[in-house]
Amino acid sequence: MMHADPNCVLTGTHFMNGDAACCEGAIAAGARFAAGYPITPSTEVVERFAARVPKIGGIFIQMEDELAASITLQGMVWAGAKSFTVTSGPGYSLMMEHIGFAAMTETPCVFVNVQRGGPSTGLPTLPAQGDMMQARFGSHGDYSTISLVPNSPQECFSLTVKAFNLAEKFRVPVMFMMDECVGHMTEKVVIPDAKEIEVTPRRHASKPPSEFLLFEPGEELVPEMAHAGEGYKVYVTGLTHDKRGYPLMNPASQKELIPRLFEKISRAADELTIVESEGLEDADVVVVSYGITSRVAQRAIEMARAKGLKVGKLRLICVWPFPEKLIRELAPKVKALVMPELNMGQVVIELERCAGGQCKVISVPHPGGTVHKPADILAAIERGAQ
Amino acid sequence: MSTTADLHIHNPVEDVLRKERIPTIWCPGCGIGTTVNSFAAALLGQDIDLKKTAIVSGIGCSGRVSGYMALDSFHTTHGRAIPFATGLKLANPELNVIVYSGDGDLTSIGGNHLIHAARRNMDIMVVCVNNMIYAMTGGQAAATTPGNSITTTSPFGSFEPEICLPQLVDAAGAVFVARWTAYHVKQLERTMAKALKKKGFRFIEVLTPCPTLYQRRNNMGDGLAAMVDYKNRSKIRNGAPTYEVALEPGGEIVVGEFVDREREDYLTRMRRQLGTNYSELPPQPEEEEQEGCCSSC
Amino acid sequence: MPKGSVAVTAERCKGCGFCVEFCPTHVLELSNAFNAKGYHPPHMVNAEKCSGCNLCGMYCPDFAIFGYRFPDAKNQKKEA
Amino acid sequence: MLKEIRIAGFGGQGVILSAHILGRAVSIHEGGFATMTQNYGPEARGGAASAALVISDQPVLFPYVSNPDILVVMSQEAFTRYTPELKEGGVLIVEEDLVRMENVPQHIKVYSIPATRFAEELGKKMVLNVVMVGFFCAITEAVSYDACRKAVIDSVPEKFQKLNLDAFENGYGFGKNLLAKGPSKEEDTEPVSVLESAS
Repeated sequence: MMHADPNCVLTGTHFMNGDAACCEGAIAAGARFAAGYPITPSTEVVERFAARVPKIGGIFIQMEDELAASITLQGMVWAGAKSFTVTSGPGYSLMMEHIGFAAMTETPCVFVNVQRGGPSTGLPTLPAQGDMMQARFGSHGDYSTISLVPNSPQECFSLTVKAFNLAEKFRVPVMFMMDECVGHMTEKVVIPDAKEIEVTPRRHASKPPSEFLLFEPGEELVPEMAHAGEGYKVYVTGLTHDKRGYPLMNPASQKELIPRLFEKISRAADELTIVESEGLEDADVVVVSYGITSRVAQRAIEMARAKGLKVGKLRLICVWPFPEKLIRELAPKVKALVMPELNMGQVVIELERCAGGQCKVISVPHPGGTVHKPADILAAIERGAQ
Repeated sequence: MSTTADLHIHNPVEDVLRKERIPTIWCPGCGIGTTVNSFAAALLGQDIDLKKTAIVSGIGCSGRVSGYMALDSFHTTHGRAIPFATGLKLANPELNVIVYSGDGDLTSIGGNHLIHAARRNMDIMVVCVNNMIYAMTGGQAAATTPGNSITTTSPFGSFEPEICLPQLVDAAGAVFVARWTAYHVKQLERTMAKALKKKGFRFIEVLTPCPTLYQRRNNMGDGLAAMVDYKNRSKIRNGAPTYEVALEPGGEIVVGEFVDREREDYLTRMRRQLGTNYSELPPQPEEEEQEGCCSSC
Repeated sequence: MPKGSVAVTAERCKGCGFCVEFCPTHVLELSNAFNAKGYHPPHMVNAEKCSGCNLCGMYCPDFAIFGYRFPDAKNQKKEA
Repeated sequence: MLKEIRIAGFGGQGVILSAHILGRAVSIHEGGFATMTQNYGPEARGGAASAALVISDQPVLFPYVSNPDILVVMSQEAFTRYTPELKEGGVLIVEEDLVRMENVPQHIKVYSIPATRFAEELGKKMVLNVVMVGFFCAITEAVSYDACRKAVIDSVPEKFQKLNLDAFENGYGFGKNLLAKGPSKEEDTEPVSVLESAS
């Protein structure tokens, strides 16, 4: 484990918005390169990055579109850099192909999506959580990635660092699923001393080129990586490939490659069960939420407790992979799971599947544009408690 | 006849090929492999560090070139070789970055990236193998398909005018623009050698036969017939204004080095513009202390 | 005495005929023999005219042929 | 103790920065909690601008403000749009030259200041927002003078520090004088006399 570069970390207490904090998180995590394309409400991240990184040896390039941005960043990664891109709604849709490319080529990188209302151009300046299923399943083909969801500017900093660390550890594209509200919300953000910020280094080739296979599963099923210009003659393709990286398009090589891309994530299920919980032990109803919605849910929980209801809180910080085991254990012990989301019911589908009919699952959908009224969540809690 | 083993000689192109991947997937009479010979000769004839040379392709028949070259090879997504190459170059300016891809890939789905990389004068070399058809997907009309051609998606003859690539990239700001055909192996080698040594956005179009998916449907014979046709129809006009080099069906094929000019490339201009705002920090020791916070939040 | 010769890797050949057509001294012809894939690889019919210029190699899309010049007598002695 | 604040005006007045300064004062210099959000229209300039600030001694959960305790309006449009949302007993702070008050709700307290004119007298119209911050600080006491002053200092470029501090003091002093002059502002019954003088 390494630590952040003290020359680049803005250690101190700040009053900054989520977009700015995300930028600082990326810098603290070691990102010195990014490619982007302007889109509300995410642009502030790269605007700040463009001002910050030249002085610390980095480059931000504004590409001609999101298709370009989402692959340029991967060129940067294969040249040895840590890199990311930032977008919202329509831009995220355009980036889907390259999320698949990153998954297939095991390119460690971060895609930040500051979610806004949709579909299509929707609500550029207002929040939603409508891209959660897209984060999981958006690209064609079958793959598994990680999605983190912050609920405050402070977490936009700390979880961005974590997103980069997980990307390096698992060699996957990590989805950082902010929303307009969190992105534009300004709060106190404490950036710790660089020494307290752990940074996961790249899993770099430990063997000389003559013995090295670019896609040979190493420790934890994750291959080591060599970069362009290091003499390894890497071969990277989006086609199904063998351990050398050479295209090998048959059922056997598909079977060897694709399940491993899933398994490297699924075998770390415990590590990737990143939640914040409270009062689950004796709860009748548990409110399951993520992102900005979790803050509103918290208020509803407090209102319900004031009425004497036994309500627990389960906040998903890592939504994908979904904390299946936790839900399977929880469902038989409660009357109901209540899930408010700023969409018409996306992650609740997974919640329902994992609850397996052991308890009621109550979706509290919201089309976005603002957040729930705590009273609406309270009403669902009361229904669940009956 | 002595054997090559006796003489300790081998095909020089093999020095830059992933031999274990030969034979290629290309059809008999396809010209892509021919362009690779010129490229290999150009690479080997230069003082170029092959360890620092990366080749990037998109999708399509020509998109497979990257994977046959024993360089750092990146076979990316359809149309996006240029932005990927841009990322490589920016994060490691020491790399020689070459994009080698097809006409459909680079000029249609990737057309926007082509324009903007030329505009930025990104320091990469682009070889566009133009076989005038979407070949790998089965012979559909491309932006480069000559007017009236029969293709699977223009069964009654295409009726879209074809794009003139040298004129496009010239207008967008490329510093080096050339066109040859697969027949011009030596000229192509020399042009590639020159382009490899030049800084900025360099673009070389190479017309190649596609006997299987273009010529067959248009009664144009095999690959060899196309090569002979190139030989007969080509006219070398170095320095020709690019607005005069459009390809007309059956007309003259103007080839040569059309544009060779100087313009500050992206990274040079970036460094100049940023001035003291840009610093390439050496890796910092972890122990160093950092005090306080900045108020620029 | 020819100045050079060609080497053919018959199994790579796809019989396009580029080498035959563009050999400046007309050294080559496609043979009657088949390779494993059913193509007719080239062979030398005018070996004495070969200059070893490797234009055949430059044209070959399949890296199946290349020309080489014979080392001169002096060099041969040195090597021996 | 949770207070919801809305500051509204038009783009270019520094509405967002004024909320930023207040939020910074609370969360960094007073050790409390502050959450700021903002609304924007599609216009870059001249459109409606509004910032919402929730301050508390507890972490703020709900980020938005629908019924503020304190409302600052710096344009007629803002007055018309947001005044009806003000809580009963709430405080309305008004840029008196830019807002003509009609249909003022009952049971609120109104304080007015010619902030733009003060700013112009200081030589830079753009510091009207900091005049307003000073006035806000004096009137509401939601944020301490010291914290607010510090937040002004670290929110503006160094060469404009003196100007901004003057603006802050100006607004603050005016507010304190107003409080001293006027009748008790603690009663939440009638619109206070300040209103009459303003309108």
